Amino acid sequence: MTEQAVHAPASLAQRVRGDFPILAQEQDGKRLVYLDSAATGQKPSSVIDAIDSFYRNSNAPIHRSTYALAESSTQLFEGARERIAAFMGATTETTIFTRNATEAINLVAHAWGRDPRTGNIGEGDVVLVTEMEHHSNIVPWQMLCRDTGATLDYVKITDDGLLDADDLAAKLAGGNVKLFAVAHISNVLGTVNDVKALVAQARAAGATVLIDGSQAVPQMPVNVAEIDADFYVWTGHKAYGPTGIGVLHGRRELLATMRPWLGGGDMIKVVNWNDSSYNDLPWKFEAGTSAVAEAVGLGAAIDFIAELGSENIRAHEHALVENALPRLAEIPGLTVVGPGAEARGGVISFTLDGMHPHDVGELLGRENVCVRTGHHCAQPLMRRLGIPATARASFACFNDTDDVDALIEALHKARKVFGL
Amino acid sequence: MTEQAVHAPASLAQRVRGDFPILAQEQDGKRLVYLDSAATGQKPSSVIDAIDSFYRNSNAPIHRSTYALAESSTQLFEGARERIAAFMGATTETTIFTRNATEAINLVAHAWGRDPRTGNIGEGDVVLVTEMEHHSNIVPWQMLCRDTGATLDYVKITDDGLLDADDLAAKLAGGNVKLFAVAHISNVLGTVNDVKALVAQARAAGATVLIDGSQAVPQMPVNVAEIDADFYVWTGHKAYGPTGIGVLHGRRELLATMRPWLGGGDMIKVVNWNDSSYNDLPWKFEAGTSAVAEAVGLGAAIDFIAELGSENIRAHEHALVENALPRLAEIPGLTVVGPGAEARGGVISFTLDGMHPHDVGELLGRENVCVRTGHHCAQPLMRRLGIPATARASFACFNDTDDVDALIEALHKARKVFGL
Amino acid sequence: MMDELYRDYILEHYKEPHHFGELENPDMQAHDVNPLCGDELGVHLKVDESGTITDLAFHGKGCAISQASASIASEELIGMKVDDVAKLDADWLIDLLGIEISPTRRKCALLNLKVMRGAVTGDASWPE
Amino acid sequence: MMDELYRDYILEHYKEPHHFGELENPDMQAHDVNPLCGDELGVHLKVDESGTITDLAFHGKGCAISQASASIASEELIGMKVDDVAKLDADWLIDLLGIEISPTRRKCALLNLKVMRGAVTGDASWPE
Ligand SMILES: Cc1ncc(COP(=O)(O)O)c(C=O)c1O
Ligand SMILES: Cc1ncc(COP(=O)(O)O)c(C=O)c1O
Repeated sequence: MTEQAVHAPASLAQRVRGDFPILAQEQDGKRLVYLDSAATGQKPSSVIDAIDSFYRNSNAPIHRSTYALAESSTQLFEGARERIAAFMGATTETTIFTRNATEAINLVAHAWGRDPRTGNIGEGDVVLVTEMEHHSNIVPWQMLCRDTGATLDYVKITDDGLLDADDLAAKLAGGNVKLFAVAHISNVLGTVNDVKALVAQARAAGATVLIDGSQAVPQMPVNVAEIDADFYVWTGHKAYGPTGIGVLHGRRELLATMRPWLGGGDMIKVVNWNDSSYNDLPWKFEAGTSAVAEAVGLGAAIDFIAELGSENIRAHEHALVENALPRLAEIPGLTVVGPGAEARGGVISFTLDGMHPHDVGELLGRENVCVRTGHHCAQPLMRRLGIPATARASFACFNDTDDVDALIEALHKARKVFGL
Repeated sequence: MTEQAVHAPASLAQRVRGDFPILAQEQDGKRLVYLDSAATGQKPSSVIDAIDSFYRNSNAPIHRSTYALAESSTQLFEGARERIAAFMGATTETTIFTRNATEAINLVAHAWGRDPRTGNIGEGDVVLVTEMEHHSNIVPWQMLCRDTGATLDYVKITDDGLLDADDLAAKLAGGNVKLFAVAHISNVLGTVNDVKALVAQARAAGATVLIDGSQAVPQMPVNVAEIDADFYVWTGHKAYGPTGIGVLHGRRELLATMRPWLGGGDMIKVVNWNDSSYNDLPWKFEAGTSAVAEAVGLGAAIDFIAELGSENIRAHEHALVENALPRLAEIPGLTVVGPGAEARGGVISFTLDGMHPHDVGELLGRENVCVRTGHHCAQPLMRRLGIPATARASFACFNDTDDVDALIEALHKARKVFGL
Repeated sequence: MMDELYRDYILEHYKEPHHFGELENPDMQAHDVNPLCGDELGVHLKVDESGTITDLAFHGKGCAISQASASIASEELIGMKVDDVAKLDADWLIDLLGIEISPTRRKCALLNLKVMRGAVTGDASWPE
Repeated sequence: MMDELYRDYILEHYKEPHHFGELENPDMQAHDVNPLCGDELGVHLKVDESGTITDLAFHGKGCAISQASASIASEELIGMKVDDVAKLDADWLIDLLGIEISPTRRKCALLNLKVMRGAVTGDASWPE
């Protein structure tokens, strides 16, 4: 490990630790070692305060009212959309708020996948995902295939947790892949996929492409214009933002022709007795009262990331992974799944011989070391790996090598309890 | 007006005004007169603090992790569901969190309305709504009818804004009404419908019944077991709770046989390569990461309502309506739409000759009197009433007769600006 | 009483709008809605061979700002070339009105220009 | 080192579970999954004419708590009447285990009873 790799993490984490109120917590005198950011992120004060202040000072219905309070709430809401869109390399028109990444994917599966006018997906067509997908990027496609008669297929992964390029090429060559849906970063393996190249490759084969950026947006620079996917989805709560909000960025031409999926207030222009005309983008896809405070909070989260710099967060987490991987490998019976540090985001899943991940998680939890255990909403991947579950440590900007130390120490202690 | 009617409002409002931080705001020395609670409610400190404290002290992924922080977040989330279910006369299994009322209605339109196995709605069937519905209880049904070949029909209203009982009886007698969807309280007319009787009547005619309780839950006692509808929906942000959360209560047997609508994390048991088995109720209908902080906030909102007592809030707002109606009627050219005080919730919509509602709203806004203007997401109702828009004042527990005074005074002033 | 927004001439145009109504056999026309408030506005145009607007009538329902704006604009638009109308931007109209418009009311003021441009170009987007 | 949850006998049952495996031609059987963690458990039963469980085997993968719980319970269940098994509740099993179970781990401990009851009654709900 280089000097740099040791120092970089410490400095970023030192700078930001104080921004996260929850990190001040102790349990039996042990500081909180939060290594579960891939499941849900912690929130900096600026995000919590933005929500708090919205409700205290600016809460009012958006878009429609003529009094000052309502103008300020509208500006806070649409202003957040503007900053989020700009940060992501998107436009406000193509930046649609959803409840979470899951809902964004379902939106595409319904409004794009089930449109009877276009028949985008039908019998004989293939929806292609990968063996490393999260359930949220599998189950909506299973349902779409069930309802349309299309076939769901999975791009294989290699034994070191990378997409199998040959298998992908072969499947695209079939010529009937209508949609390719793939994670930007795997939430279990940590694999960072080269989505820009994947988009180009799949598009050349005639497929529409959806990228699941749930893990990527908090971890690395993402520019949706450069990636150029048809749909790019992500979720607020993993990106230092609040629960209850996610984002769908779509290609403008697609969104413009897609029919709305949810009906209700705000997404219409004129409601006649028997039909309606629909509002402009992005509101056409935002039915009912929006998650206003959540959008304001997500705007603050994006400000937070932008201030730190996504590339600095990426470098920081990368250094932590480089620090942790060899030290974990030294623990007897511990096996890390997924690729080496070069191709990996801030996520490390592992198994420990003689201990079920649940028991690992429980014993680590007693040391106030918070890791995730289980199938991580990726049962097909678990089946592919031939294991029921893993334990997973994942990093954020506020983690430092002390956290890695605590993880290693807690793992040794856990093994002792089990007499290993 | 009786003595009681004057004093009751003052006392409840006095007790709670201090609980609402936003009411401390002034604009040019004028206190905030918030008369737009039917559009979105203001939040008491207890709700804002519950959200704030969740993010500061308890934020962690729910349901699945083995460390203490995650146990506490799970308990806060499911504990909120328990209190909400109990308050509403429902069970936790039949209390499903959605983004808002709109999404809850769309859930029913998709998971119940479009299930190809049951063919609940098909050609020749009628989906019956009423002329007083909000777009959120119209547009999802328009889309369902478009996709299934069913017919959308509207129960007429009488000139004083009540459901036309003869028309309803005639339409139900047709024998092909498969679904009847109706508001508990109209957001424009203020009409309080006797939903318990409507449910019994429609069920006897063979219809499944959905009640849109968006306006009712914040305003009056609601017990879904007593009302006994098949589906009862409401929305958090109007019930003193946060944005980004709504609730669907469903009849257990219906929910149990309905297929999930959104696919993703949390709503599954086993994900195979080509299909999945689904989780138990209520989680089967909650795909992806839940709006956790929002549920916690909504739990606090329900605690707030429960502490005041829904029947006291109802009496309080009723007294304000009784105070306001005759005074508004004295303003030249002012016409109130909707029924008399007996059949009305805390909502008063009106028009003013010679002034468009937008201009009324703008001029009232300058006096820091916040009312809604426009079609209130009820364009079909506007068409029925033969007007393009109304201004609407709506009450909450914190309003008092000073607020009514301010409204009346601001209306006089607005008329002067227009030389009326 | 003098109001910063509802100036006398605005209210006069609102109460007695110029060129309000419909034209028979218009050469161009368009109709649109402000989705935020439901206000509607339609416009009918007569255009001669040189592309000059020779007559105009608008109709619909709306607030004082939208009606006065349509009335005031119509005076300027008659006699203009349709090609020039296509190039008009939001500032042109806001300047013409001579009042401060808040962000919420901006669409009220601009609805008639949106519809006008829709009539002459087919582009129904909001003027910037 | 003595742990409040992972007591010696729990770990012994985990490492060498009793009655682990499958039975040929079982008279009753069931299989279920803990949706929260994906752990699986199946059970096979031999039942004689009097309705008494004469043999039992369980199989699946899971954590120490779920495996030890199944192992410990199996000792008690053999020799019981199926009618009595149908009446067993969560407390019976938790008491039998003799350890404090946190809310999150409760389902780990109860999964085998859920599956057992499923096998004898067809009711796959969680024991209360
Ligand atoms: C009667 C009624 N139904 C439904 C809704 C929709 O609620 P939401 O926008 O929160 O989904 C509203 C309010 O907007 C309403 O007043
Ligand atoms: C890769 C990936 N995709 C999708 C999701 C779903 O995100 P959400 O549950 O917020 O919709 C997650 C996290 O849960 C994830 O890690």
